[in-house]
Amino acid sequence: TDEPSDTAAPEETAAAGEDPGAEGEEPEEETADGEFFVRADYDRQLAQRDVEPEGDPATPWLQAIEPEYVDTTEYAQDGNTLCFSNASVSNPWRVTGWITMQQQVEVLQQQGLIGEFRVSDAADDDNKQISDIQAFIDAGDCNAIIISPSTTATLTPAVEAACASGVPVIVFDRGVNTDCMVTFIHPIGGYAYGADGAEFLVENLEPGSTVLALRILPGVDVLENRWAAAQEIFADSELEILGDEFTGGDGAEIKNIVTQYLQRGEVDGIWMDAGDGAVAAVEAFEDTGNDYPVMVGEDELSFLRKWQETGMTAIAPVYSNFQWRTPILAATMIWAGEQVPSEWVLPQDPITEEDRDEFLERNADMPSLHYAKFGGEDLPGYPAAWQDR
Amino acid sequence: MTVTAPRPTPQRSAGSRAGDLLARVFGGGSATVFALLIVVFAAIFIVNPSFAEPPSLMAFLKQAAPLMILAIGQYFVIVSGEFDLSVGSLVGAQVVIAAALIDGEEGRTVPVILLMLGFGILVGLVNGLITTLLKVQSFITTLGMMLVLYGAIRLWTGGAPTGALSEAFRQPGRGGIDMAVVRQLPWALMILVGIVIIAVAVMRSSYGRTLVATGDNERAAGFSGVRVWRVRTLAFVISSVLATLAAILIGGYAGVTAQVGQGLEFTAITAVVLGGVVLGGGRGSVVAAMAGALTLEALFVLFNQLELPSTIRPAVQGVIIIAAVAYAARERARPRHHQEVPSQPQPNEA
Amino acid sequence: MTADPNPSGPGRTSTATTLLRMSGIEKSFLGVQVLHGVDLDLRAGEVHALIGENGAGKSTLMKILAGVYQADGGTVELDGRAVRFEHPLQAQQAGVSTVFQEFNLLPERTVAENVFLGREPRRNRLVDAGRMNADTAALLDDLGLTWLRPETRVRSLSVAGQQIVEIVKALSYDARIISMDEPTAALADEEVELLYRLIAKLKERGVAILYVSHRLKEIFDLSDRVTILKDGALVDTVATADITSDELVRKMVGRPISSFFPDKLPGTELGDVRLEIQGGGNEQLDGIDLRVRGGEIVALAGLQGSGRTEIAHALFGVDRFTRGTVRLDGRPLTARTPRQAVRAGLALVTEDRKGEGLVLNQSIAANARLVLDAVLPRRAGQRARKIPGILSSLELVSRGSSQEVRFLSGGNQQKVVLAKWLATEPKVIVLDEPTRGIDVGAKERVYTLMRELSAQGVAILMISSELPEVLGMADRIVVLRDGRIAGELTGGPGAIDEETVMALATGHEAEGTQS
Amino acid sequence: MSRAVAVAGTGRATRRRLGATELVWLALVAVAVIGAVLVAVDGQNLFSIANTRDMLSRSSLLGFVAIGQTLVILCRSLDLSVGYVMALSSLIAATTMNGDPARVPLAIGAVLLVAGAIGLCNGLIVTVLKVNPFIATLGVGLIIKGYLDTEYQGPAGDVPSSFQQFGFSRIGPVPVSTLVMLAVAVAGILFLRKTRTGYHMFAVGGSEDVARLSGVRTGRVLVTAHVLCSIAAGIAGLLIAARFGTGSALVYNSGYDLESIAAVVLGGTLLMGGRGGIGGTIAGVLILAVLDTVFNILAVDPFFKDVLRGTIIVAAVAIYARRQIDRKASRVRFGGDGGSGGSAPPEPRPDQPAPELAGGTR
Ligand SMILES: Nc1ncnc2c1ncn2[C@@H]1O[C@H](COP(=O)(O)OP(=O)(O)OP(=O)(O)O)[C@@H](O)[C@H]1O
Ligand SMILES: Nc1ncnc2c1ncn2[C@@H]1O[C@H](COP(=O)(O)OP(=O)(O)OP(=O)(O)O)[C@@H](O)[C@H]1O
Ligand SMILES: [Mg+2]
Ligand SMILES: [Mg+2]
Repeated sequence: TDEPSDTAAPEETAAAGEDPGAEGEEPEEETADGEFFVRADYDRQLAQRDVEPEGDPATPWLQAIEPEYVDTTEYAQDGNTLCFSNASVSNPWRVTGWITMQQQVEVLQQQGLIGEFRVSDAADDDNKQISDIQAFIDAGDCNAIIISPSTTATLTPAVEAACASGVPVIVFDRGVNTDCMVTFIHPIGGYAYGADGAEFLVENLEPGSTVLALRILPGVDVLENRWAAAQEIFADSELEILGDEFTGGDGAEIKNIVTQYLQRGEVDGIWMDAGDGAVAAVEAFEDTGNDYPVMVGEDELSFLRKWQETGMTAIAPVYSNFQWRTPILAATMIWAGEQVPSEWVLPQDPITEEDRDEFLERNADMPSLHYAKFGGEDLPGYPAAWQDR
Repeated sequence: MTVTAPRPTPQRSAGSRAGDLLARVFGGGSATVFALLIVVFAAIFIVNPSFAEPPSLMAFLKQAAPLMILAIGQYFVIVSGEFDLSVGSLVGAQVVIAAALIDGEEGRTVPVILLMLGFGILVGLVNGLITTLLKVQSFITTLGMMLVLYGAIRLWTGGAPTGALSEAFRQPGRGGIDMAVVRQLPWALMILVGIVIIAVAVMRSSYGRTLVATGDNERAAGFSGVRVWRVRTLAFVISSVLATLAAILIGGYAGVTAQVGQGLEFTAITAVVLGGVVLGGGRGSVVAAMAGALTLEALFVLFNQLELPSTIRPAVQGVIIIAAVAYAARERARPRHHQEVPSQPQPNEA
Repeated sequence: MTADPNPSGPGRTSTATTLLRMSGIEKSFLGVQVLHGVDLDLRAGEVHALIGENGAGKSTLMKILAGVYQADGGTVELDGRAVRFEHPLQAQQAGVSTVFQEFNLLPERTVAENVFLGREPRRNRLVDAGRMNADTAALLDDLGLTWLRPETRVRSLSVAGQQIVEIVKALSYDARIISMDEPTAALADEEVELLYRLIAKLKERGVAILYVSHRLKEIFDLSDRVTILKDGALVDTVATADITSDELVRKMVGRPISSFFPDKLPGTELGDVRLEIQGGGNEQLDGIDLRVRGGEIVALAGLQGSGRTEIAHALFGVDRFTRGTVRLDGRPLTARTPRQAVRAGLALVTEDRKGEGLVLNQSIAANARLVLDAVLPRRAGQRARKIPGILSSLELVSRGSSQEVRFLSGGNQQKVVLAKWLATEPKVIVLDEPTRGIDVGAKERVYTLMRELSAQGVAILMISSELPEVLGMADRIVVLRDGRIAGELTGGPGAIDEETVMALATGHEAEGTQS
Repeated sequence: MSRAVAVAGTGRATRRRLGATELVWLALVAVAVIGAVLVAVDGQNLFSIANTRDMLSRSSLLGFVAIGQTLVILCRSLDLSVGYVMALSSLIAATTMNGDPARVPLAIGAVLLVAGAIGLCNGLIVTVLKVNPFIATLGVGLIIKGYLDTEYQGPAGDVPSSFQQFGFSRIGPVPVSTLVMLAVAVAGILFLRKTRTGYHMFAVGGSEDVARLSGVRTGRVLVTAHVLCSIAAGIAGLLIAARFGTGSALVYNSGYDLESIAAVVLGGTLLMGGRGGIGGTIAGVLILAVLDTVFNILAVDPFFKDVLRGTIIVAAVAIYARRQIDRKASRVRFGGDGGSGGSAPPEPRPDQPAPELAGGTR
């Protein structure tokens, strides 16, 4: 049952045009712009930012942008064992989401909609996640499998094997190169995220200003897409990109690098592919006695607080953390035979100076490594579950 | 070398002592690191003369201090013939502990720092006692400790750090005394200097001598009355305590992030070896180990100044480390250093 | 008990073919020249002794022959053809095999695996373990070593057993030249005899043997010619029959050694009992009763493995007595670590200098003050001031106290060990094989030191496998056998003969106890 | 003759010795039994076909790496570059195949060649340049990392389904990859027990000087071990490509370097070299796999797993060390060697060309 098939043939995905395109698309679709830049996806994501999502804005995790609903009656069933293969909980964003997900599960368990919730965590090891998924398939008693893949391309065969087992499969966050799953849930995506920050820098900096790009790791598709989009936008601007540096997301490393750049010359803006350690970057300016840069952070509270405190010019792009609730809800919908979007694109709005204070106020009691748009305020565990992790 | 006519061993003059010290610091495999350090600094100054300005140097030393402190701690363990792979995890754990327990409240700073020191001592004791009493190779002991700390801390905090550091906690790593010329004399630098002085003094004390002897030949040391288990365990405790101090500086310098400390153990060991300290114990000086750390940090700065693409930096770093260690190994095998020692009486006069 | 009469017989064939000729060999280490143009030739069927003080360069010369080191100058000719061995393998292939001074066995491997290391027999390109064991067994049987089994792990053998494996290994090469660097250093007389027999057999086969030993008796027993080295230079090569032992020593040391064992110093008195063991015992020892007075030298004699070192270790807290009591100056002593023993006033010069005595990569100074640093850290600095004096009184030859001890010769290394213990001003000093592998000059210095110490009232317990030394130095000899005291011989130097001691040690004759 | 007995030794040490390898397999059985009981309490069966498969397939990847690592550790070296070699190999395999089944042999050849070349570099740096293996392989790993980061911005290449079979198909409950791993293990065991080079690896690890003085070309042996180790890591890379369907640079973050060393040591091979073997390593790998599966079934928190793993590895090695303490090291000959256990893997060569010094010190 677990025979691998060749990864989705290029024609299929390419022909499907706008819908199955996820971040980290087939290499065949690659353009001259680089391995991680697919213009069609880029254009689509940028456009999706302006599309009004369907659904109630009060529950953004149930909203969908341009959904194409698929029929799920074939999966309707009474069984309610939910299996979740998690890539890891190795960073604060994932931890926040994971708590939200558990809270959501608890609610549904109390309602009797979900029975057992079985989780395996691959600790960022692709091979382990493949084994984990395999173990779910082999166990044979999962009524749905949720997968948060650790890497797009590498998990594809395993996801295909899961689909082939006949169980409804839900993929969220990072994608895979197949559309065999019932639904693929994700916020608009990396291009949009990267573009939000880059456009902000272009708008707020004088032509000729200098920008330093700080990145976490090379080779992670979600992150590479963000950078690809930023590069695309910077290329059309008159900003000077001083360099792009890998920091491992380590605050000390970030501060070292920024300090060294400041020591070499002026830095007017900072673009980051993820907000981890954004505060450390800002502090480097403070400690060396430089003016604050125009800053691209993330909706992590430490950054929002620093931003408010210093009053610098900044934006916090958001990679919607509330997406961790959606797959759970999707599973119950599928079991009930309700329609779900085949590609469930969730809204993803950056936090700007206007709504920053509102988010800060709402999350005033939350720890600093919490994400403002975590979307779990209505869950019964709020706020304690997120506060004392 | 051997002569039959008796000749007394000469008394050591003060000058010969100084000579000995110089020889010990710069001799053997350690010369390489000082040469490399000078070359790297020269290169940085050429690429970017403004780096030589005092404020820049101070900023550099501030960021280099934690690794240098870690290297000093690692030196104690390595020279005694062991490894400490747990320091990276320990640094991470300590920062997370600090953030979680202080939780932004200034008043808790000092008690929490004391608690962290206690925790550091405990970790060192466990490492040391498992290695010496249970006879588990330290590579494995500290590898286990690395896993345990990594897991336990995340288990405790649910995966990502929680809480926040206080301003006071951040001072040692971030702040300093504002003054002319250097702009700011970092606390980190002063702490570093203090630690170096203490470390040099310790290495010259009876404890330091027995430590090196233990690393050189554990059996002979034991037969000479050295309590090998105690000496080694203390080395692990020193390493853990210094890792704790490094954690205080790193946490102070950059705040909490989930990744803090990751991979520092390898960097620290590399630094120590780069300093000409021999893995397996018994050879090398603490000053050279520290110089190894400084060189490594300077190398990172140089890469940045040269605008080397960041992806290629590990490769260059790898080449330089291998080359430097290979060169030092050759140097050690060469006669020069054993004869250059000043004030050595010439052999064979009869 | 003496060994067989000279196995080579009187008629020495000086006309035999010259197998090997080394001429003008030069070698430097770290800029220090240790061989100055040494010449040496070996003839088929001869035993050629090589003697010289510690550090004279004997082992170095041998290692050049074995391909371990490469000469800086000079030539080596084998069968008239110039050869240059870059790797021990090449020497072996050319028919040169070597018993090295240092032990060369793998403890975790079996006897057979050690003997055939590097040339394991193969069938179909795979190692044939069965044949390897069979061949080893055949070899052992052939040599009359039936008690040694090929499958035994070397680690479980006694020291003497290991040394024998090493010799067997060298013999197994079917070599034309076998060089042996102090093969008897760890052997007792009985095994030495075995070696004599083996050497006789080899001679018959026309094998040339290069033999290094510090035991003059062996030189005269075995060798046909003897080459003397001094300070890395050739002094002379003579037929052994044409030289007396006094002459030999003079050539070796450069000065006559009048009386090898110094007399007691005037004023040496027997004091109170300083060390007393009553009924001491543990896994390897039983019923050990021993008393050493201040100013007295008591020797522990016995065969290899008879438990002498074990007594020293048990006293010193390396091992333990599980039964019995130990008193030092009347106070009970239960040392569970060397540190406690040192604190009580005990010192132990171990038999394994490099493994247990010295930290080789450290300086002379660091080694000499190691015990002070370890045991008396507070007073270490003050006490260490005496060390240079002690070192110079021991006539240490070095290039300054910052020299690393690994660059010293054996004798000088031993002096550093002695200095380290003297610095603690011990009440009782245990000397385990204090002259093992050191040259006559250094030996004499050690003997003198022992006399000086006893004149100061120090109690000395000496362990030695060299009977002449035991007889020459001890006031009393306690003979051990299988971990028990076999007898005690009193009478002081000159009053006891070797036969009595050996009889007790081997248990072959009636009891000769005189205590 | 009583004398002979004395010379032959007391025989104390030869009594009641259970081989290290047997002990590890016993430990495996114990872990499996305890695991099965815990799982049974949870109402499941650890040895169900699905779970057995899971355990076996989890073991194969680490198995390859650990087999290679065993060889270098036996030689008293170690290899910290295996993770990078795996990543590079997976990329070379996937990009060379590029979806074309016909290119599979070419890709396998390319991987083995490149991996072997890296091993050669490791070996030569250690033997010729006399760089401590810890630093040498760490450095080579960094160099490969630099290349990977620069050259590949993410997964690349495409593995045809025929080759993906290597990662996914099974014969009965046993995954093919596990069978291949076991075959490699058997080959490795035969190599160590039946070839001269294998014998010499124990000798080099036991004492390089002894080996050299006995006529062993120690450099070649060590280089061979490194080459074989890298090739084993290369095979692991192939398996990754088969399982991922593509090559992935990020594999180097998964910690296979330290984990493989842990597995080898857990398998009873002495970190100081000279004793141990692949049989034990396989048991070590299986122990880790059983633990993993049990933890998974019992849904143990992933971080708690780390804590348990760390504890178990240290505890196991402490138990092995216990067994060695009472076997006192031969006093004279082997000085501080072996049984003392406490010291770290020393650099395999003294810096001085002074073999005589090494006799008793380590
Ligand atoms: N590898 C080495 N490095 C440096 N010096 C060495 C080395 N090997 C030997 N020496 C020195 O060379 C000299 C000759 O040593 P060698 O071992 O040949 O003497 P020996 O005659 O065998 O002495 P012994 O009787 O003590 O065995 C000594 O001074 C020794 O310290
Ligand atoms: N490493 C060892 N392992 C096992 N048994 C040993 C070991 N060393 C010594 N023994 C045994 O302990 C007993 C006492 O040995 P010990 O070494 O004390 O004798 P010794 O008379 O001092 O001989 P040596 O001349 O070798 O010092 C002997 O039976 C010996 O075989
Ligand atoms: Mg010698
Ligand atoms: Mg003895």
